[in-house]
Amino acid sequence: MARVVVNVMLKPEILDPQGRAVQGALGRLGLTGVTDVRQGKQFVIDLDGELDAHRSATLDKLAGELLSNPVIEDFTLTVSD
Amino acid sequence: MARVVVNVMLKPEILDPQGRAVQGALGRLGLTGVTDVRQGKQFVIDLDGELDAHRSATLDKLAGELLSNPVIEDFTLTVSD
Amino acid sequence: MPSAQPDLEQPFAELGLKPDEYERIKEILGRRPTSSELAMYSVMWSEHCSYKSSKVHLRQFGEKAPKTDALLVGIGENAGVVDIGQGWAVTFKVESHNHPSYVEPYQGAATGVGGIVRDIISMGARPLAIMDPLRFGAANAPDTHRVLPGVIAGVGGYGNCLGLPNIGGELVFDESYAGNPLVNALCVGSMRHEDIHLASAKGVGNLVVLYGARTGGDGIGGVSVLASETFDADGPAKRPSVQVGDPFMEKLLIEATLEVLHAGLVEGIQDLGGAGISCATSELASNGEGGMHVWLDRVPLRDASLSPEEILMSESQERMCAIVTPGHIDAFMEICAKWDVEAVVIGEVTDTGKLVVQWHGEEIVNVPPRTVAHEGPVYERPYHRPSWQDALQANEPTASVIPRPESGEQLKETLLQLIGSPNLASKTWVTSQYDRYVLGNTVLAQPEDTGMIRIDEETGLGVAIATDCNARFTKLDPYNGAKLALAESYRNVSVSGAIPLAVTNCLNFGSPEDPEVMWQFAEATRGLADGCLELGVPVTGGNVSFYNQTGETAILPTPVVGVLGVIDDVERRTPMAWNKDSDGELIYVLGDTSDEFGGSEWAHIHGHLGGMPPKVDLQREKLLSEILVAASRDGMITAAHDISDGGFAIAIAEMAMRAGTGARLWIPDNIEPFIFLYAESTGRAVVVIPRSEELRFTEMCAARGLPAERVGVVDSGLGVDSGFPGEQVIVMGDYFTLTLEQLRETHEATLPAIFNS
Amino acid sequence: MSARIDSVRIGVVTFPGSLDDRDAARAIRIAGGEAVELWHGDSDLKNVDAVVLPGGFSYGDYLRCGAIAKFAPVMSLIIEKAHQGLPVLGICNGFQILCESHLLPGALTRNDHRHFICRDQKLRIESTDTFWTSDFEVGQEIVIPLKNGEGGYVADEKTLDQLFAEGRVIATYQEVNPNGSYRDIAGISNARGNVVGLMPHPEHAVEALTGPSLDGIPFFTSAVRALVGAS
Ligand SMILES: Nc1ncnc2c1ncn2[C@@H]1O[C@H](COP(=O)(O)OP(=O)(O)O)[C@@H](O)[C@H]1O
Ligand SMILES: [Mg+2]
Repeated sequence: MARVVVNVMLKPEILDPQGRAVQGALGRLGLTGVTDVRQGKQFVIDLDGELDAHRSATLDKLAGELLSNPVIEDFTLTVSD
Repeated sequence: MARVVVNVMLKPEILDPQGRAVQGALGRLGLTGVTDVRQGKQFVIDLDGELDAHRSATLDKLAGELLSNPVIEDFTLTVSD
Repeated sequence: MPSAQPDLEQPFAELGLKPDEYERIKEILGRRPTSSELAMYSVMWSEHCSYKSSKVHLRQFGEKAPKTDALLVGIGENAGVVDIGQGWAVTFKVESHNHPSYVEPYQGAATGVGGIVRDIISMGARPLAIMDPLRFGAANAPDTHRVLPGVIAGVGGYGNCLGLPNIGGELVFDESYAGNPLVNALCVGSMRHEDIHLASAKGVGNLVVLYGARTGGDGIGGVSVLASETFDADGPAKRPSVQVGDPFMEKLLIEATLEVLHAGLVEGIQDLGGAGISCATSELASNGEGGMHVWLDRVPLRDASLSPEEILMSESQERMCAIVTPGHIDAFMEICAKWDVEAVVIGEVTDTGKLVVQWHGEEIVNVPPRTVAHEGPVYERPYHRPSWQDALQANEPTASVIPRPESGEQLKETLLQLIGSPNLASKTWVTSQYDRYVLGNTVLAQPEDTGMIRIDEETGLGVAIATDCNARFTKLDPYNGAKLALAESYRNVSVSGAIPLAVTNCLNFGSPEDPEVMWQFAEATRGLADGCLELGVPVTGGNVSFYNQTGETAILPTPVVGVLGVIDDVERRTPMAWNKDSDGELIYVLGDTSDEFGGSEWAHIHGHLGGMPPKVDLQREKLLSEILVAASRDGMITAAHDISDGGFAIAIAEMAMRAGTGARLWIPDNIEPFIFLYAESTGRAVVVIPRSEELRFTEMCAARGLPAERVGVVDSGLGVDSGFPGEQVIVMGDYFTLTLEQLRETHEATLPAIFNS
Repeated sequence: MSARIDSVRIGVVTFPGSLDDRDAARAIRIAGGEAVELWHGDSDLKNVDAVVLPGGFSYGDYLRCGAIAKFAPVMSLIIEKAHQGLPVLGICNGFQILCESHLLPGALTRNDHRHFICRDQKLRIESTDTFWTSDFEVGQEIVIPLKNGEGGYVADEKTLDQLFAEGRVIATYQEVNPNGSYRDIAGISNARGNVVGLMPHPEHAVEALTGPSLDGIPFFTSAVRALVGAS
C-alpha cells in the first residue's frame, strides 16, 4: 500500500483567475495582508502493493503528461506509505 | 511573511467524478494497481507579516466557509514560513 | 418471511413516519416491518414521493381534463407524452430541487437538472432542451449572493456538459424566497410514437438491470426527507447529506439508454430519483406483473460499508433501471460496455405479487409493491381562507396609496426604474452562462417570449415552451393567480405562432400542515384545473414542492406553469421584435387596458403588495392566441410580444432593444398615460404589421371581436429631430424620448453590478 | 450552397462527452462534403480526407479539457497523420485536444472571469493561408457563437510572437475579449496550415434559422474546395 500525492500548480507566469478571485474574497471577508493566492489541484492516489522502480517511473511520467500540462503547469510528487 | 496551504478534498462518502476519471486514465496508460484516486483543490496563500491569533482564526473560519463547503468537503490547513 | 426483531424499538419517527403511518405498515404486513422495509416505506411515503397532502387536489387535473387526442400518455407516468403530429411525440416536465439548492447551490441545482433529464429519457425520448424557472430572495441580500451564482453555475455546469441547450426560464426576486430559493428545472424531449416506453416490469422471468453510476452513501433520504420538511429558522446549520452530480456519466447514460431503446432491447424502464432503488423496484413491479425478486448484494457500490437499508434509500445520481428479456441481455450489456456504463442484473420479474429483496441469501424485504408505491397515506389536510386575505385584497395600490407619475419626465423615470429593476433587468448575466446553441435546433431562446426548438429537420416541425408565474398575483388571489400564470404562459407560446397543446406545472408552496397555506394550494390547483379545462389544454404532469418556508413564514404561493405548443414549420415563427427591414411598419396593441396595478411590478418596486390581480379572461386569451397563430400562418405580422410584467412600456422597450431600431409611439386619447404604459391587464400583446397587411389584419381582428389599436410606427430616423443625432430612439408621444443606448445601459447594468462583485 | 460532393469525406470524431458532433456533421453536409462518423475507440480512419474534432466535454472535461481525449486510440492515428499533412480542425474542446496533443502550441485555461460564457462573438479573420480558412478574406469580420468555460488561450511570449510573425493566428476576438485569451487569440494553426484550432463554433453558424449568421460555412467550404482541388 502506497499513497502518492501529486500537487499541480499553474506556472507563476500564467494568469490564475481563480487564485485572484479567492484573494479578493479573502480580503473582503476580513483577512488582511494577503499578498498572493494561487489555486492548484491535488491528486491523492492510492496504490496496491509496493511502489517499485518501474511503477514509480510510470507515475512520474504520467504526472508530467496526464496530471499536468507542462506548457502551463508544474507539479510536485510525494510518496507516503 | 507566512505561507498557508489549504487542501480541500471531497468527503470520502461524496462522489468524486474527477478522481474516478483520473483513476481510469491512469490504469489505461499503464499504471497498475491504483485502488483509489481523489482529486482536490489546493490553495497557496501568501501573507504579509506575522500570522497572529486573530488572523489565524479568520483564516481557519474562511477555510471552512469560503474555500470549502462543509456539506461536501473537508479541509486541512498548514502554515509554513 | 423476513425475521423481525420484536424487542427493538423501530426508528420510524426519525425516518419521517407518523405513528399512524407506522401502524398502517404493520397492518399491511400483518407484522412488524424489517428495518429494510421500514426504510422503503419511509422514503416512498414521504411527502415528496407519495404526494400524500396534494393527491386529493391534484386529482382535478385528471377529472377536469379537457377532451383531447393529443395526450398519448397521461398523468402518473414519469412524464406525460403529447402527440405533435407526423408520427412525432414530445414529453416535457418540470420539477423542483429547492431545498438541496439552498444547502449546496451548485450541486443542488446541477442534480435538479440531472433528475428531470432522466425522467424524460425514461419515457424513451431524446432530451432536447432545458429551462430553469428560478426564484430568489431580494437581489441585494447577502444570502442571494451566496445562493444565486452557485445555482446558475450548477444549472449551466450540468446542462452544458450534458449537451442540452437552455432555451429559457425565469428569474424572479422577492423577499419571501430568502432562505427558500426555488430551483425548478424543465426538460423536453422527443421521440417517434413507437418509441414510447413505460415504467413497468412485465414478463415473468425478465431481468431487472441496474445501470449507470455506482451506489454511494450520498444523499441517503436526501430528496425525499429534505423536501418534506421545513428548515429551521437558523438556516443551513443542520446540513443533511446532498448528492454530487456527474453530468458526464449522465451523458453516457442518455446515449446508452437511447441505443438500447432503439435496438428494441427494453421491456420497461425507470429512472432512479428520489427514493432510489426503493422507488424504482416498487414502481416497476407494481405497474407490471406485480412481483419482483431482487438480489440487493449485487448492486455495485462506491462504498462497501453501506447497509442494505442505506442502499435501498440512497439517492445517488445517474442511475437507471431497465427490464430486459433474457434473450436480449447480452446485447444490452454490450451497448452499456460500449458507452462505459456499468450494468448489473439485480433481479427478476415474478408474478408472486410480492417484492422480495435478498441480501447475501437472507430475505430482508417481502412486501406487496403496490402498498409501497401507490397505496401510501392520503391526507385531507384541513384548510381555510387566511384571516388576512380580505385586508390584503382591499389594499389596492390606488393613487392615494402610491403617488402616480404624471409628467413626461416622471413617466420616463418610471420606465427607467422598471427596466433596471432586478425583476425586469436583462437576464444576460444568467443566460450567457448557458449554452443555447448545442444540438443546432434552437430557433428561439432568451430573451424571446418562448423557447422554440426544431424537432424534425426535414419538415421544420417544432415545439415552443414558456414557463410563467407571477406569484404576487397568486398571493392576492390563489384561484385566479394560478389561472393568470397559465394565461401568461399560454400567451407567451402563442405570440411565437405556436399552438398551445399541453401543460406541466411545479407547485411550490409552504407547509401543507398550515391550513392557510393549504388553502392557497387548494385554490391554486382548482384554478389551474379550471383554467386548463377552459383553454382546452390538458395537464400532462408536474411536481409539488411543499415546506418552502422558514419558521412561520411561507414563500409566495408559486405555481409555475409551463405550456407547450406545436408549430408545423419553425420557419414561420414570429420573433418578439421587429428587424432592420421594418422601417415604417405599424405597431398595434391587441386587447384592452384598464387600471390594474394589484401585484404589478410597478407596485412591487414601491414595496407594495395588495389589491386584486388583473382580471383573467381565458376566452379572450384563446381568441388572442388564435389570431396570433393565424397571423403567423398567413405571414401578416413581423413580430409579436406579450404584455405582462411592467406593462406596455416595458414590452415596447424590450422590443426596441432587441431590434436595435427605434419607434415613434402615441398614447390613445381615452386613457391615462400612466395606465396605458404600466398597467398589467392581461390578454394583450404588441404586434408589428407591414403596411401592406394592415387592412387584412385589422379586419380579421374586427370580425373576431379582438380590440386592436394602432399605437406607433417603427422608425429608424427619429434621432435628429428628437435631439439625439446618430442615435436610435423611442419617442413616446409628447411625453418623453429615450435613446436605446440609455435603455440598454439601465437594463443591462443591474445584474452584473450585483453579482460580479 | 454547392452540390454534395460525395468524394470529399470529412470525419467527425465522437468521444464520450462530445456534444457538437452532430452539428459539425451538419455543417460539413451544408458545405457539400460527406460527414463520416469516427469513434474514439476506432483504430482506423475510414479513409477520410480530413477530420473535425468537435466541441463538447470529452471525458467530462475532468482533469483538464482534452487531457484524457488525447490518449484515445483514434487520436494516435490522427496525431500521426496530422504530422503528415492530414487536415484537422479542432473546435473548442477539439482545440483543447489539439493543444494537449502538442499539435498546436500553447494551452487553454479557465476563462478570466471564471464563468462559462455563451455569446455571439465578433472575430477578425487574420490568416487565409490555412486549409480551413481559405474561403475568407484577411481582415473579414464575422460573428459566430462562442461557448466555453476554459477558452483562455495562453502561451509564452516567444510562442505568441512567433505565431503572429508566421501568420499562424487565424482569428482574433473583436470588441470583447470573452475569456482572457492572450493577445485576443481566437484560433491558430500549425506551421503547415493543415491543423487549425478555433475556440468559437463555426458549426453553429450555418443556418439562418438557428445561428446568428452564416459566417461559419466558409470554414467548411474551404476544406471541401481544397480537397476537391486535390483529388
Ligand atoms: N433562469 C433563466 N434561465 C434561462 N432563461 C431565462 C431565465 N430567466 C429568464 N430567462 C429568459 O429571459 C427572458 C425574459 O424573461 P421574462 O421577462 O421572465 O419573460 P416573459 O415575461 O416573457 O415570461 C425570457 O426569454 C426567459 O426565458
Ligand atoms: Mg413574455
